[in-house]
Amino acid sequence: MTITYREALRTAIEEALRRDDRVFLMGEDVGYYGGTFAVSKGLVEEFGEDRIRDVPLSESGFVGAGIGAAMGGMRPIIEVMTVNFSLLALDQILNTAATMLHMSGGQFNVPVVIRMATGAGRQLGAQHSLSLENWYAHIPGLKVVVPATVDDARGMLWTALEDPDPVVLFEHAGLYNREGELTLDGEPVDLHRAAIRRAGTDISLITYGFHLFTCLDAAEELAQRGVDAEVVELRSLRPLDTETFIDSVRKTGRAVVVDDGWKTGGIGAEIGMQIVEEAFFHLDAPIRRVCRAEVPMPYAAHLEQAALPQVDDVVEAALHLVKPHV
Amino acid sequence: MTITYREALRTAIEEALRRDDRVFLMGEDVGYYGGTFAVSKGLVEEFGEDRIRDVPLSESGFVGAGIGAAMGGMRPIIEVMTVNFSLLALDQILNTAATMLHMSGGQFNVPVVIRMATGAGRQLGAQHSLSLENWYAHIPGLKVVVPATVDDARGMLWTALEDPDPVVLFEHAGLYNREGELTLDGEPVDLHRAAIRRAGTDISLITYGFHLFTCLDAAEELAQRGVDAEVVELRSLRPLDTETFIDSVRKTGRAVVVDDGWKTGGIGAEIGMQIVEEAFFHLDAPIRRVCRAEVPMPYAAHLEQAALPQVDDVVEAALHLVKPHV
Amino acid sequence: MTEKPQARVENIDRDRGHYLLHQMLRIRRLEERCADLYAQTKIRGFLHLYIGEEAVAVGVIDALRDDDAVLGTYREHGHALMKGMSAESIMAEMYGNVEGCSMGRGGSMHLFSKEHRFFGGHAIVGAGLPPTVGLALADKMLGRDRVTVGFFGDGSVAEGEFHESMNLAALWQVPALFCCENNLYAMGTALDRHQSQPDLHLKAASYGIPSIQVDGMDVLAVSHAARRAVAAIRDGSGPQFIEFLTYRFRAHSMFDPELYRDKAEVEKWKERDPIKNLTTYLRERDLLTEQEYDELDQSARQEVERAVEFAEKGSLEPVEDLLRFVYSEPEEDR
Amino acid sequence: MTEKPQARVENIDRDRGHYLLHQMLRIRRLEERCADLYAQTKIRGFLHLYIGEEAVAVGVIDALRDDDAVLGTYREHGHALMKGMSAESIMAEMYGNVEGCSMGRGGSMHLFSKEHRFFGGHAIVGAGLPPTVGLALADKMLGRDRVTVGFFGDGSVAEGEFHESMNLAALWQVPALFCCENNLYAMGTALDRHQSQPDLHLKAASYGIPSIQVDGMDVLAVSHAARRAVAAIRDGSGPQFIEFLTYRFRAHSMFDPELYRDKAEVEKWKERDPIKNLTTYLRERDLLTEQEYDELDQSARQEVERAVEFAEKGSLEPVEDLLRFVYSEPEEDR
Ligand SMILES: Cc1ncc(C[n+]2csc(CCOP(=O)(O)OP(=O)(O)O)c2C)c(N)n1
Ligand SMILES: Cc1ncc(C[n+]2csc(CCOP(=O)(O)OP(=O)(O)O)c2C)c(N)n1
Ligand SMILES: [Mg+2]
Ligand SMILES: [Mg+2]
Repeated sequence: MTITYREALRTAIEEALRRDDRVFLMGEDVGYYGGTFAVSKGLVEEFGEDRIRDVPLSESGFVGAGIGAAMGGMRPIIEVMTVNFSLLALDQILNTAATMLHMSGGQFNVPVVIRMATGAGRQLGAQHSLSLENWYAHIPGLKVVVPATVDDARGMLWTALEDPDPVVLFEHAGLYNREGELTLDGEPVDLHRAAIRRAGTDISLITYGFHLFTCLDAAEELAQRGVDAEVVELRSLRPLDTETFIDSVRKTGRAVVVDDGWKTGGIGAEIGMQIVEEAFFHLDAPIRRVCRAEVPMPYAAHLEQAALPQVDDVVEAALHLVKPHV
Repeated sequence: MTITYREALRTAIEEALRRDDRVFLMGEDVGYYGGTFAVSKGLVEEFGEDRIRDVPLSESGFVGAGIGAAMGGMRPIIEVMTVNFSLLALDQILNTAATMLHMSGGQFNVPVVIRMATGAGRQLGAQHSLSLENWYAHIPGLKVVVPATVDDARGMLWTALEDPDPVVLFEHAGLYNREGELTLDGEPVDLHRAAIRRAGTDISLITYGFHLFTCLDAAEELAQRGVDAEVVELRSLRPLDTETFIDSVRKTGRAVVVDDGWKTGGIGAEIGMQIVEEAFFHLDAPIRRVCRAEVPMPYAAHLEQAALPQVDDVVEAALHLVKPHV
Repeated sequence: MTEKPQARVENIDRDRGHYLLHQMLRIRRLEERCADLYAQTKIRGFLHLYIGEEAVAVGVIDALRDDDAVLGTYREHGHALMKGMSAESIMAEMYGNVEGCSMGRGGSMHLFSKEHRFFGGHAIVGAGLPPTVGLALADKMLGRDRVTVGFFGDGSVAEGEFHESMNLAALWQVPALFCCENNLYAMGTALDRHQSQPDLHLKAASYGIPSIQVDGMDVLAVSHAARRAVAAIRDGSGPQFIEFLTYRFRAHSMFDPELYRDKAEVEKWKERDPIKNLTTYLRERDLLTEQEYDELDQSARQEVERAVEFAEKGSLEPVEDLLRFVYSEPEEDR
Repeated sequence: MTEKPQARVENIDRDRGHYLLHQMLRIRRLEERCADLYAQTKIRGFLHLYIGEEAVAVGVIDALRDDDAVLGTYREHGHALMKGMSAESIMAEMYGNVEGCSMGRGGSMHLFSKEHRFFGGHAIVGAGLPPTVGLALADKMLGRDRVTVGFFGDGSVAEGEFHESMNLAALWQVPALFCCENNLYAMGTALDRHQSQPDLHLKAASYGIPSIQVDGMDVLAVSHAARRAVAAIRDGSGPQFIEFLTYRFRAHSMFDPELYRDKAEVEKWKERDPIKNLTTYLRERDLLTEQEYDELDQSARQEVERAVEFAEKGSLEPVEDLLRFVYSEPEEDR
C-alpha cells in the first residue's frame, strides 16, 4: 500500500490512541487547527479535546506538563511544532525528562514521546529552519529516532510509546508529502538498528532522515560513474548503531557522512570520529562530511539550496575519496 | 604578579566599566550578593545598581534584554550564573543574538558578551554540572571562548567587548580559586589562536578550559614514562584554530582529545574529525577521546570523579596510542 | 491600573483623516497583492497577512517619532511600511532579492531597517519582547527620550518570555510601549482556549504597568490611546501596555485551511473593517468624497504596483556571498 | 479571587499540638545536624537549609493523604521528611551512600521517593512547576481524587515557567495546590528588587486561580489554609494557590556570606520562629509542659542521631555501576 509519510504518522497516532487509554496527543494546534502539518487532522473530532489536547504557546510549560503526566501514569505524545521552538522546552527535556530516572536512583522513569518537525528547504528563514538533532543526540537519558520511511513513521511511534524512557522523534518537514510503500503491518519496529538501504562495495554513504533520499539519489548517480555506494540509514541517533556503520566502512574502506545540521560539532563529526576510533586501520581514505553551510538559513531560495546538502555534493565528496586524482 | 582566576575576571570587569560608559554587568545576584562565585564582589558599591544590575530569575528575559540593550548602543556583560540555567535563554542566544546580523542582511549586529560558569567536580548533581560548550560552539554567529589561564581570564573579556558580535565566555567553576602568574598588562588578547602550552614531539593532547591542567599534569606523567607530549589549548571553540592543532598533529602523528562534556556529539568529535579531514595521512594511530562519561552527573564523589576526565585517563589513552602493545 | 476602552475622542480634520485612511489602504493593497504573488509562487516561505488589523499599526506608529524604535512579529508588513520603509524594499525582500530590506536573507517574517529603526520581524512567538525591553533600557541608560514599541499577538501572552519581560520592564521603568494585537486566535486556537483569563491587559496590570484595552478596529481610538501612552512614556513615566481588540480577516498563513472558525464570525468582524469604519466616519462628517477615496486608493495601488515592478526587475545575491553576515565585516564594526 | 491573610482558626487539642510541634522539631534538628556535618565535610555539594520555614511544609503536607504527590525545590529536606521519608534515607543520601533515598545519585537537592510519592528535589528554579501540573493532569484524566502539591520560592515567580504553569493549571482545572514559599529573598535579591508586584498571590489570581496569602510562620494558620484548599481541590474545584509569608534564618546555601541583609532583620524574624510560636501558643493554653517539650525535642534529636549513625555505617555504590539509571533496566519497565 502506498501512503504518505503524513498518513503513516496519523495512522500510528490513531492506532496508539485506540490501543491504550493512557495515550494522548498534546501540542499547539493539534486539535481544531488540524495540526500544523495536518498530521492530526480529524483526530479531535474522533477522540475529543482531552485526548487531542490543544495547548497555549508555552513550550516549557506543556512539555514539562507532559513529563509530569508521564510520571503520573499517562503515555503522552507531545508535539512540539518544530525543533526551532523546542529550545524553549530544552531545560525540561534535558534537566527533567532525561535526568529524572538517574537523579532518583532509578525510581522515576519518564515514558514520554516528544515529536517535532525539523529541517529546512521551504524558505522559512533563519528562525524556522534549524536541524538540531545532534543536540538531542548528545543527551544521555534520551533516545532519539529519525524515521525516514513510511514504515518507520508508522512503526517507530509504537516502539517509542512502549519505551519506559523519553524518546524524541524527529520528522523532517520535507518528508510529510512523500509517498512510500508500506511493507509492514503497523507492528512496532526495532528502534536501534541502522538499515542498509542499498548495498554497495566501494564507499559508505552514512546518513539519517531526509537525506536518506539524497544519498539514494547520489548512489544512483555514482553507479552511473562506476562507483558502487552503500547507503546506511542510521534511523536512531541515540543510541547510535555503531556496529552497522562500522561494518559497512570496514567493508568499503571509505565513508561520506551526510548530515542535515551545521558542520561544526554536528552528528556527522560523531559518526566520523567513531569510524576513526573503531575502523581506522580499515580506512583507505579520509572521511568526508556533507553538511549544511554554517550560516543562519537565508530566505532566498538559491541561497537556501546552496546552504543545504545536495545530491551533487554527496556525489562529489564520494568521487573525491574513491578517485582522488580524477 | 600572582592572582586567582576570580580576581583576574573581576579586574577585567572593573577595567571595562571604567574604560567605557556603555559597559554594564547584569545577572542574577551580581550586585548585593556579590556574585554567585564572588567575581563581582564589591562592584555594586563602586559602580551603582544601574551598572551592576541584579536581575530577577528570568534567564530568557534578561539575556534577551541584554541583546536589545546591545542593539541600542550599550555594551552589556550578561552573566548567566551557570550553563545549566542557560538552557532557559538558549532561544534568545541562538534565534536572536546569533541570527540577528544575518536575518537583517548585515544591518544589526549584537555586541553582547555572555559569561557563564560551566563544569562539574563539586558534587552538585545532575542539574548543576553540565558542560555544554559544544552546543554553543555549534552555532554560527556566535564566538565561544574558554579562558583557562589568568591572562586569558583578564584579557579575553576586553577583546570580547570590542567584538561587534556576540561572544560567549565559559568559566569553569573549578578554576575560580586557581592562582596563576599574570604576564600581560591587561591588554586585550587574541581570541582566535590556540596556544601550545607545552611543546612535545610524540603525541598531541588537545583540550580547552579546565582540562588544560589535567593535560599538563598528564604530560608530566607521560614525560616520566618517556613520552614527550605536546599540550594544545584551544582557547576558542568557535572559531576553532584548526591550523594550530593540525600542525601539532602533523608533527606528532598522534592525538588525544580531552573534552569536559559528554562524548557523543561533543566538541572532541569535531576536533578529531577535523584532524581526519586535514591530517589523515599524517596519523600514525587512531585518535582517542577522553570525555565525561555519558551519564547525568551523580552526586556521590566517587561516582562523579569516575565520570570526569582524570589525569590517569589521559595518560592511559596517550600510552595506548604511543605504545599500543605495552 | 486599568481603564475602560476609550471611545473615539480625536477630533480630526480632513487632512489627518485622509492621511490615516491612506496609510491603512497602503497596507491593505500591499498585502492583497502579496496574496496574489504568493499564489503565483513569486513569494515563498511563510506569509502572514495583517488584513483587518491595519488600524493598530497605523494608529500606533503614527504617534511615534522617526527615532523611536519598533519591533514586530512575523505579521509585520504593515508596521514596516508605516515606520517609513518603502514598499519597494519590502516587496523585494519577499522576492528574495538583494535589493530587499534584509537583502533577501529575511523574507516576509524578517523585515529590518536600521535607517528606520525597525528592528524586525521576529518569528519565535514572544521572543521579540525581551529585546524590546533591552532597547528601551539602552535609551534610558543613555539618557535619550526615545520610545521603543513592541507589537505581539495574544498567543505570546501565554509564553513565559512575555511575563519575564513585563516584570523587567516594570522593575526598570523602561520607556517601552507594549502593544498586544489581540485578534482572538493564536493560529487555530481561540483566545479562551489558550488563556485562562482572556482579558489580556489585566496581565500587564498585574505587574503594575498602566494598561488599557482599546478597540483595534477604530484607528481614531488607537491613535488617541497611542498618543497618550507615548507622551507619558516620553515624559519618563515608565512602560505602558495597550491591548488592541482586533481580528484578522484572512487565514493565519497561506497554509491554514481555517477549520477552527466559522465563516459567519469572519463576516461579522468584516463589518467592522477599520478602513470601512474610518471611511464611513469621514463620509458622515463630509470630510471625504467618493472621488477622494478613489484617489487615495489609487495612490496606494500604484505604490504597490511600483513595488512589484521594482521586485520583478530585482536581482539575486551571488551564491558566492552565502557565508556573509554570519559575523560583522570590518567596515561594519562600530 | 484573593482573600486576606487568615488568622489562626484551628482549635487544636494536646495531641495535635504535640504532633505538629514534633514534626517541626524533627525538621529543625535534622537540618541543624546537616549544617554541622557540612562543616565536617561529611555532606558536600549544595546544602540549602529550611530552618525558619518549617511551618509551611508541616502544615501543608499534614493536610495530605499518603497517595497525594509532593514536589519541592532544592530546599526540600523538610518536605521529604514530612511526606514520610525516613531521616535515615535522607541523611544517607546526603552522604552519597547507596542506601540513600536516591541511591546517592541525587544528594541534598534531589531527594526522591516513589513509595512516598515524593517527586523531588528540583534544582532548576521554576522547573518543578510544569511537572506539578502534569502529575495533577494525569490524576484528573485517570479519574483519581489525588492532589498534587508543588512547593517553590518567591524567586520562581519571575520565571516564565511559573506563568506558563499557572495558565495551564487554570485552563485544565487540574487538582494541584501551588505553595509559594515567599521568604522575601531569591538568593541575595530582595523581593521588591525582583518582583515589580511583590504581592505574589495576585499573580496566580490573575489566572483565575483562587489565591490567598497566609502567615507561613504560624503552623496553625498554614494547616487551616491547606486543609481548606486540599479539600476543595479533592472535590474537583480545580487548582488553588497559597502564598506563605516566611523567612529563612540561615544563609541561602553554605556558600552565602549574607552580605545583602541586616543581622537585625534576621533577628526580628527569629522572634516569629514557628517552633517558638507554636510552643508559646500551647504553653499559654496549658497544652504543653516543659518536660513534654523536652521529650519531643529529644525524640527528634535521637531520630537524627540514628540517621547519622545509619549514614556513617553506609556504603558506596560500586564504581562499576556508574552508568546505571541512564535508561530503565528491564525489570523496572512498566
Ligand atoms: C515559540 C513559538 N511557538 C510556536 C510558533 C508557531 N506559531 C507561529 S504564529 C503562532 C500563533 C501566534 O499567535 P498570536 O501570538 O496570537 O499572533 P497572531 O498570529 O494571531 O498575530 C504559532 C503557534 C512560533 N512561531 N514560535
Ligand atoms: C533557572 C535557575 N536560575 C538560577 C538558579 C540559581 N539559584 C538557585 S536558588 C536561587 C534563588 C531562588 O530563590 P527562591 O525561588 O525565592 O527560593 P529560596 O531559595 O528563597 O527558597 C537561584 C538564583 C537556579 N537554580 N535555577
Ligand atoms: Mg492572535
Ligand atoms: Mg526565596
